[in-house]
Amino acid sequence: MKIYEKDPRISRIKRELSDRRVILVTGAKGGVGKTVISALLGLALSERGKKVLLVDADVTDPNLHVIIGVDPEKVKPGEAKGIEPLTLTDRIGYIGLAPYTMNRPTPLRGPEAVDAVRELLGALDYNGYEYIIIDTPPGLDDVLMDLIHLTGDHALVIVVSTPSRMSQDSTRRFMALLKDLNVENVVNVVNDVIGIGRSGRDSFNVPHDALLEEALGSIKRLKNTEAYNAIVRLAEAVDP
Amino acid sequence: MKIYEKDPRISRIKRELSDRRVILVTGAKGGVGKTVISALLGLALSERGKKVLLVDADVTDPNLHVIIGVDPEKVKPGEAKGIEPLTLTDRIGYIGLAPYTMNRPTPLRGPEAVDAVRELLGALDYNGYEYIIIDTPPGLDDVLMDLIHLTGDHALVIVVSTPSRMSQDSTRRFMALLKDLNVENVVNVVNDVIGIGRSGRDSFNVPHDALLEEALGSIKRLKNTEAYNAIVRLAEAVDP
Amino acid sequence: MHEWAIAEAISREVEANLEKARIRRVKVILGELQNIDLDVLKQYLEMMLRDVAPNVEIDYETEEAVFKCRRCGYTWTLADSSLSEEEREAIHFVPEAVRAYVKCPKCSSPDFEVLRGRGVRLIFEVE
Amino acid sequence: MHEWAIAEAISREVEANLEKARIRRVKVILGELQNIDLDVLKQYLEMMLRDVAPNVEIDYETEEAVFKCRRCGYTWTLADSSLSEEEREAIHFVPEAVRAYVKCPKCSSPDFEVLRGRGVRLIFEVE
Ligand SMILES: Nc1ncnc2c1ncn2[C@@H]1O[C@H](COP(=O)(O)OP(=O)(O)O)[C@@H](O)[C@H]1O
Ligand SMILES: Nc1ncnc2c1ncn2[C@@H]1O[C@H](COP(=O)(O)OP(=O)(O)O)[C@@H](O)[C@H]1O
Ligand SMILES: [Mg+2]
Ligand SMILES: [Mg+2]
Ligand SMILES: [Mg+2]
Ligand SMILES: [Mg+2]
Ligand code: NI
Ligand code: NI
Ligand SMILES: [Zn+2]
Ligand SMILES: [Zn+2]
Repeated sequence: MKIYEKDPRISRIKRELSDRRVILVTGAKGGVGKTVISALLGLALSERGKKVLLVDADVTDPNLHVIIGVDPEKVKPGEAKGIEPLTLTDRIGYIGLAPYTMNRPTPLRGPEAVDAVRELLGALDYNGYEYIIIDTPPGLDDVLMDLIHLTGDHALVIVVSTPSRMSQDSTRRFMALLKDLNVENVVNVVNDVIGIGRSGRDSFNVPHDALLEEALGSIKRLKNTEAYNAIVRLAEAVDP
Repeated sequence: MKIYEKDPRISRIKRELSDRRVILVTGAKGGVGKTVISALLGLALSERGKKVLLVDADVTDPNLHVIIGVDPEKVKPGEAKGIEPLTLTDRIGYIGLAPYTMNRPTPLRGPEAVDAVRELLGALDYNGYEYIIIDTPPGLDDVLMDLIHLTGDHALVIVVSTPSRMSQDSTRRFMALLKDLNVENVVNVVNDVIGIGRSGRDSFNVPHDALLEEALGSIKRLKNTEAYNAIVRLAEAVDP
Repeated sequence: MHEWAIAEAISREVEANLEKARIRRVKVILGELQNIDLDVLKQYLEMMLRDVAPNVEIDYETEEAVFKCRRCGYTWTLADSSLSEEEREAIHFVPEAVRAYVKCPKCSSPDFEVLRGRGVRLIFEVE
Repeated sequence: MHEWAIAEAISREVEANLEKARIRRVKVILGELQNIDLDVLKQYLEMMLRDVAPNVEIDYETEEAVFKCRRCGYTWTLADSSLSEEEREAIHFVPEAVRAYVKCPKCSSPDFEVLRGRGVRLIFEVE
């Protein structure tokens, strides 16, 4: 007789996610625009008629909701056959930790952050979503490693960077890591957050957009930005 | 009879750090300029005649060395009465994980990152350093929490943000957390990485500096930037 | 209540393990923070496992939540913390949300361990 | 070698615990990754503890390094990994650097646990 413990969330997460297109939006550094790009890519894919779920996996500093105009202190998450994503439009859903913490500070150590993300993905009602876009924490951390173990064999991994030397140095290491982890489906996005003016060769480029800040919080205004236009081209490549 | 395990690094770290001025450079988000500000503040304090040690505690994505022009693949760390910091000038030392990993990708789970930082601080030769400036990983994580537990009762905690709503929303939660942790010695720095043009009221402001990128890697050039000039004023407040 | 998804997750995990070993018994441990309706869960799970794993015995056990402060070392329970209905509801979705509402009663730190009683754990007994 | 700082750290920890309890024995466990020169450490530590803790017995024990892959579950040892002098040297400073040089022999993942043999651990036996 043998006794061992198992996490009941893994099998369900793997099964549900292997049936859908999963996009991990990652980056070696913070502040490179991972969250902005997650949101804009979700909008662009929904405009192409796809049903998209935005997952905020940056559980210790969730802010995807700021971009899409969700006030986590006001929404009340539902549940029926599972945790129900908030529906922004009939083709965009959102799920994250912020609605459950009422946007209060929530320090989580690495293994605890992994637990929180597994809980969201493990108990979710995936009903009808074709694209699952997961916005990840900055850099290499427990949550990112866990998400790669769970989905890295089929997910598209978007690696966001800026043209700065600081970011490019980090990105070189990050790309080498993805290779060690046998992640093959990788797209580089160079996003000029700082306004350096350089762009990358083998990558999608997103220009510096001085009007983005004013558009945050409104899906309508976001769709009129230059940054969105650049991401529309990324969406075309992702969803041909 | 009772048996228990103890980490031999804690007592030494606490004792050595309580004798010196410790500055934790933190931020709720990545990409807000924590690392740039750590380096520039170190330069500014050394110009005031102080002996300063720069500690890169962002162990999964170390890049402080990029700013100060250290090539981690070329330096050979020394040891005698402890791990010897690299000396950049006779008043600036540097220590981090990058020289020991030869700048290769090094994924560390949260508790392992804590171990790496405790090892650096626990076995260090602190000889003569008056200021210990610790550059931390983005946001809330295991390393930051551990550093706050180790030094939060006496360290100066610099909280870096940008004027963006994304950053200010995160910073509000972060400040509330520091309060819960009884950290009292806090300074806010609003750094306009993106070029939004707004500045904060009760904070030090660092303007957007289009020439900073070109100055990275050279201490001499860094000292000619506008960003450095702003940090010189911060150094005056920190070291009156 | 989202017991259906939790039951499905457990059933999928039992199924996945059945492919590898002969399972005699599965102990389902339900942490207090997740506040699962045991009767509802039982009903769904029995229904789901009836065909998949008819010979596996399922036991249920509840586990009290116990916290330990990482700052000062103090240990306390959920019963020592007064939470509103709304807060309990939020925590039952994602137990980690507890750190937004509960703080160490001694030193106010939200950096604490959940020693026991978080969420669902499965203990397999195989031949 | 930085045995001096490590000895000082151990001695400070023994001192701090002496204030709280009567320590009978301290077991110093030396992980293989840290590659400490036992004789040098002993010499420093005995010197430091002579006045501070004359009645505390110190035992030394070395611990082999064992790794377990978080991706595929494979388990292996440091002896299975071929490292250059320079790499061993880097790891002896900060054992976590091992992830820059060692990868899972089965699946190449650098995301693995160090099950045993990391660095210095102290086991106190008090009355
Ligand atoms: N192309 C861009 N032009 C101007 N500002 C941008 C651009 N992309 C992102 N930003 C801004 O940069 C900051 C960081 O973006 P964010 O998505 O939060 O990054 P991350 O998720 O990688 O930390 C935000 O204030 C955001 O509004
Ligand atoms: N005041 C500024 N003006 C222009 N660029 C800046 C400024 N401060 C920082 N940067 C740039 O912003 C990026 C992020 O800075 P960094 O120090 O790496 O942030 P963090 O350490 O918080 O992740 C880097 O490319 C850096 O060169
Ligand atoms: Mg983000
Ligand atoms: Mg991190
Ligand atoms: Mg940094
Ligand atoms: Mg983090
Ligand atoms: Ni429920
Ligand atoms: Ni040594
Ligand atoms: Zn406490
Ligand atoms: Zn492996």
